[in-house]
Amino acid sequence: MTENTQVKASSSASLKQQAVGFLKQFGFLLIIAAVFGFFSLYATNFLSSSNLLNIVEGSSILLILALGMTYIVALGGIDLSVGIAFDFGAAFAIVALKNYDLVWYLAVMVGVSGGLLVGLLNAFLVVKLSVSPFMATLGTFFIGSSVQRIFTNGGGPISHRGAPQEFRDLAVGKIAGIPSEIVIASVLLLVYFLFLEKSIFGKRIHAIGMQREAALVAGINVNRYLFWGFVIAGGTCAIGGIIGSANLRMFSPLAGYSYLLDAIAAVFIGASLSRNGRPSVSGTLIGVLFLGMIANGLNLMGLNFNTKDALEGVILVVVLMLAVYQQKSLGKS
Amino acid sequence: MATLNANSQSSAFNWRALTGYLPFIVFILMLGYLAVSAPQLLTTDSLDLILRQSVPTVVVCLGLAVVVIAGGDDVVAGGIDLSIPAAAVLAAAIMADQLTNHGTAFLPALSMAMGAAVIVGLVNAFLVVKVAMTPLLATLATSVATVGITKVVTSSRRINVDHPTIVSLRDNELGGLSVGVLLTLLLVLIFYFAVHRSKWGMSLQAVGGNRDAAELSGISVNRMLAQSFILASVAGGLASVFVLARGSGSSPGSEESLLLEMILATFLGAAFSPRRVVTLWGAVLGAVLVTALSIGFKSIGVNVFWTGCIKGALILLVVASAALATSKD
Amino acid sequence: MNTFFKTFTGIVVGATALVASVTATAGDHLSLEGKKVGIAVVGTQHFWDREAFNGAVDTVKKLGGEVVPVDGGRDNQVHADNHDILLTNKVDAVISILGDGAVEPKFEALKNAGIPVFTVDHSSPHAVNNTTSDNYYMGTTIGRYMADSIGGKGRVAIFNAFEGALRICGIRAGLWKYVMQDYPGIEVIQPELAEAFANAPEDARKKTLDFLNQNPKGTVDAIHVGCWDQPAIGIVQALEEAGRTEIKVTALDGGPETLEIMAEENSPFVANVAQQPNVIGSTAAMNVARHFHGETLLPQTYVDVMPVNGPEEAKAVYEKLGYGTLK
Amino acid sequence: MVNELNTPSYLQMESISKAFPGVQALDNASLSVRAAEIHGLVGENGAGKSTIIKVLAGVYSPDEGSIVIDNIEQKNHSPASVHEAGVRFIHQELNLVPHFTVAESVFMGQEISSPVGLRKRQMRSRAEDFLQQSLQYQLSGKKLIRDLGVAERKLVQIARALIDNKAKVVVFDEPTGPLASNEVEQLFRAIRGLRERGIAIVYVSHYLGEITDLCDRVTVFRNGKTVSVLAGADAENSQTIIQQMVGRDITTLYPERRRVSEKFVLSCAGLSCQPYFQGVDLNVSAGEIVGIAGLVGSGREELIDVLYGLKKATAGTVELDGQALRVNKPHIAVKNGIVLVPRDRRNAGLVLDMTVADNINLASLDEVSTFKLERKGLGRKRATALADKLDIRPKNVNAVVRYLSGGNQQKVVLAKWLATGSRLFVMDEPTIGVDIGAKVEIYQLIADLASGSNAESDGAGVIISSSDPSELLGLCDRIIVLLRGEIIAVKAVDELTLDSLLALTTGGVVATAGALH
Repeated sequence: MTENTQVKASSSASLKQQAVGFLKQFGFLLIIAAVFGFFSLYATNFLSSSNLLNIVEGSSILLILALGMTYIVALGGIDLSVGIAFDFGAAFAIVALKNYDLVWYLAVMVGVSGGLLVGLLNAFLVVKLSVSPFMATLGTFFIGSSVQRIFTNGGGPISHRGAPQEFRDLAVGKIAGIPSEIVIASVLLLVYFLFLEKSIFGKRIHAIGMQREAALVAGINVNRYLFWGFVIAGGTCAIGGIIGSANLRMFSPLAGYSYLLDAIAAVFIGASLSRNGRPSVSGTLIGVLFLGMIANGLNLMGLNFNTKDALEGVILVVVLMLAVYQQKSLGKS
Repeated sequence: MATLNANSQSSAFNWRALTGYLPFIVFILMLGYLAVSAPQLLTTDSLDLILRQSVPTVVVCLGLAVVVIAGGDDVVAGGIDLSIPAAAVLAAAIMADQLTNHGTAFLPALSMAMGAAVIVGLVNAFLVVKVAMTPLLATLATSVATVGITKVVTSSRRINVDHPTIVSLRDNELGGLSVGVLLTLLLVLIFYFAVHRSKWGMSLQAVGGNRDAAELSGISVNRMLAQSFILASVAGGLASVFVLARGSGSSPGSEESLLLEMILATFLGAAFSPRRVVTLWGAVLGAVLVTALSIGFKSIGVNVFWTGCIKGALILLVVASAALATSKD
Repeated sequence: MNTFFKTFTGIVVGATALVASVTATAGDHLSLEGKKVGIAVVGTQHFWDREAFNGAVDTVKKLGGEVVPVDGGRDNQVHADNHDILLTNKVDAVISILGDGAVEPKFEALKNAGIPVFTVDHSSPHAVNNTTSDNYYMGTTIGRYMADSIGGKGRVAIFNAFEGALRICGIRAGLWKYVMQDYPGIEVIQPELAEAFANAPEDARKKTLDFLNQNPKGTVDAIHVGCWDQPAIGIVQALEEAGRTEIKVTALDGGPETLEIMAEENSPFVANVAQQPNVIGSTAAMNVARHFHGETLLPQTYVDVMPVNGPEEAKAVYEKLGYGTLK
Repeated sequence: MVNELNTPSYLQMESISKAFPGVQALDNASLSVRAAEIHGLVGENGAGKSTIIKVLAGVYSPDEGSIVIDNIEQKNHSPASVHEAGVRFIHQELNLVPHFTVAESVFMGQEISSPVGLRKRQMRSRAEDFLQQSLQYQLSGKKLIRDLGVAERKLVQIARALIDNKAKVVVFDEPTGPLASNEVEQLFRAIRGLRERGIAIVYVSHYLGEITDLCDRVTVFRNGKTVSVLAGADAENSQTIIQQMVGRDITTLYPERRRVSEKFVLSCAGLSCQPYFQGVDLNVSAGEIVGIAGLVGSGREELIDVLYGLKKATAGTVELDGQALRVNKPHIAVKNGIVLVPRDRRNAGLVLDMTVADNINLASLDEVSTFKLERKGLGRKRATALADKLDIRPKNVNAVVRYLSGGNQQKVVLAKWLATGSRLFVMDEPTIGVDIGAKVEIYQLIADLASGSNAESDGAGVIISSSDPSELLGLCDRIIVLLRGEIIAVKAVDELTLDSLLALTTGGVVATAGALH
């Protein structure tokens, strides 16, 4: 459709069509608003500032993992091993502290390198062996889970109550009065925002994800971007794992798995919010907060936990459906 | 670039063909090793055990194979259905609940269970065909929702089932083979007939093989895709009977291991097919062999923590060798 | 052994010494020489399962037996199926640790094949004997300790996702509630909370934070975990984060991580009942040997539990159970 | 085979007109084909051949005109009714499922089945028989498509179209593109066999040699009109056909010639990429525009891919500005100043869902950034400047490229590379799908590139690969002709005429073979 016909069409559109257009464009935001309104009315205490802060703080780790996932989805792939990178980050950091008595910041670095290791394996499989990201990261997931169980002799947690205060503060401390979890997640959010949305690397990454062949012909070193994408995403998820371990002062094997579906959902909800259906850092943030809001709201409503799980699942299907539908119909017009 | 994948006659071709057989060779070697180190594996008891334990996986694999055959085997862009195990477990929960807690007769209970499973399939078909969601995302979401609904049905409790039909499926034998295995064999034959021996099946394969070509041959691609998801959910529903028989009841959470086994077996099966594509036989064989491996490793006392490693490495071996065998340069 | 006897052996240390001495002397005349013993465990993620499994494996080996171990990876179905492997492997006896109803037909098949089954924490009509902790005692003791810790009155919350799913949890949580009936001043907050199995500490932490939010300072006096203690790690964390450490925490099992938390100064985690999973596994193994030795076994063997009240007892039990020393 | 001149037409398309926004694709065109006739359809790119084929197929409905098949006027013309009427299409693309067997492919969508399932054996023997008897080719029905050669796949395609014995008209759209010469012969035997069976055949091809060899009559299209229907000796004379095809003044379309420097920008020796082409020597001087002519399958496309690092060379050397260079990835090419305007613009040339500005800046992002952060304003300004210079419409660099016309899309591709100031521009079909107005602008841009008014003072080298001979003649200084993987001629443009170039690229008919020296 050319510009001209579009202009004509919209100028002659009836009020009803305009309403439909409005719904298509902002439908999802309306849903968020409606859900928010619903919880404000029916979930006790939902609107209290401490609860809202709770939602934000409780979403920090998921946000960090979802950022890594955003990166990979922006590149046109998917990462089923974010949870493994999370676990490795936690395990490496806790073991470095407990068994090797490392200073906390070195332990953090060791933890991050655990995630980088997971990312490296993915990168190798995807770039060198041309395995599809889904299959590669599924394989990494199997192997990573197994390694954790071997290492912990079956999956026992590694607890380190004596972790240094600085390390604990990564999760429970405050920086300038703000919970450090939120600060770290915000810093990463900002870095990712600048990197994926504002930098020339981000532009190239999106170009690869949209049309790999065109990116290749435009002289972008696609393989290098894929490689570093997986590595950096692995490192990012490990930061999530480190915070998680600092929170509880322990490493619980396979804990990262529980973030996988939420991370995928958050990224795709976010992607459906953008005009062209692309994953974006801001969209992911909205997706994460939306999921956090639903989990928290349903918790506060005091529903039976089985009902709650079912509702969360059904809401996920409906929301994804509406989001994808909205994005597809926007794309068509 | 967009050049035809012309038949390359170079010497590298044979090597690549060999790469394609690598997973198969590794598999045979592993099984051979197991047979030598645990001779009891070759007894009829063990073989019967392998068949009986692989039954639920085999049935869900039938469903996944249909979806992959119709959608193409690119996991992200092509066909995949992650919700089959969840549908199977939901159906099993409904049937267990009806049989044990409400005293419903077998057939009505089965139809309720099947109905629930097919609804999952319909939702998938709607999301993929009408909303144009990628199958991966759509079925991931329905799978999460289905698991949640299962929890409501069962209140996260195990429900024991001692209904005679289910018990006989588990315990009775006919001509030396368990009734469950025989029924599964029948099911495999029906699916085989539908997918590989009928016009409908050829259309299904054509859609997965080359969507444009199928459309040009007058096949309605969307209808075939929708039908594949519905058929997959039927397989899921049927699998519930075997899930119940195997577990003597329904347990919450059993979908997870079923899911991983299903994906592993189905895509592993592609490595066994002479055409290197996902087929019903391949998926069934894959399911049986994966079970055989699991049992074999346990029998020789390999630490169970290693099984994930072995499975992961197997998946990667299969897909990497397939990717290398088909890569152009 | 019976529950009454158990309740009388209130002195923890004494009980442990007793069991320990039984273990030592029993080993002298018992033997599993030339016997192949299959040991099926539902999973080994949880320390309890792992310890019980290790206890059984070590003891069978010590008694000269050969072990065929199978692990269900925390999947009850796989766990049940694993018994088939033991059957085809023609083991001489099976020790089955935990599991749900799916194992019953497998036990029956084993019994029919002449293979005796010894269970751990799972009563079955097809088993020769079940070795277990005294779950009745655990449920009532922790109820009393919790009530005492808040002076017999107040509002308490319970994490209780598995009461209906697992028999042992039904006993523990049910008896806790039974004890609560005698404290009219205690109100159990409804709805009950539900913990997740996977990533339990982190999950419990989030849920506790949400819960605290809804129940402001002064309205909650204690939080109890109905059947185990992994979630308590997250609960304590949440209380510390929210500055609500006046709320008392109680739980069951006495894993090393939770004992460590209890031993800390001013810990809100005040009471626990520790099991001896290793001794349980070991006892099950010895029961197998006793069976082959021709002894008659009672259907249930109860292994002592150790109530833990306060930091000092936590340190003592930690050491007693062989987890090391806490400062 | 005797062809009565007054045999009634079996397929009759009369006064067909079809307009697309801005283009009159067909203007009162007609095509009539008799039974038992091989009827050639020729014309330059954009003459309307493919449009009329699509009208016949029912894909496009004509604005005006009538279609009569076997004396029945086609009223509700649709793909299904066309199929029902017995018209079959052998598409240029091999629309087959790689992992299907020959028998399965032949019977795809029309399987023979009984209550007990597919009659696989019957289908196999019928497919084998059909290939044997009607197409004179022996092929096992059990073989997989992906193990077949291109010619064999073509035969399978034909068999699929004809197996139901209801075909009355068969349309071949460029069937020999990827075939080797012996394979072409094989295909011709099959097509002549169809004629024996009384089927009307429409044969569309760029290879004039084939047209004169094979066809009984030839319809020539030009600018959407039917200009002539040749028969007898005329249909066997490629000179006559070429005369009819051209016939428009092309000189004013093209820019002035430029000064060509002595310095080689690019110099290749013995460049090979088996099995597509071998032993290619190619020099391009600064300021020079070198054309590469050759039909589909001549190795032209693959040569471009190798120059740009999309395919790996199997032998030979490449020097850029006198420096040896191994280009095995596109980013290496771009880094060294070699850029590509790809033939597949929509897949490889542009990121369709990005804006004009983003596409223009994509290859030179470093220049619109500070500390690697994109400066949107600067990027827009830079893109706007280029867009203005190239007159890209709409005049809004925030427009999404997907919705631009072909010509404007191509200008965006050019603008992207202009922004990099590169040394060697490789252009593959630079004006494909571009209307005549934009064509002229693009030609001027290419000339500017070479003369250096846009790039370095020295001027860049340009390589143009094109299937449009008049474009090559109008634009280039020198033309290299590829035929089936080898250079058969390197000529200055003054030494060539449209006729001789056509003759060279099409493999020459006897009459023009003399031009080959």
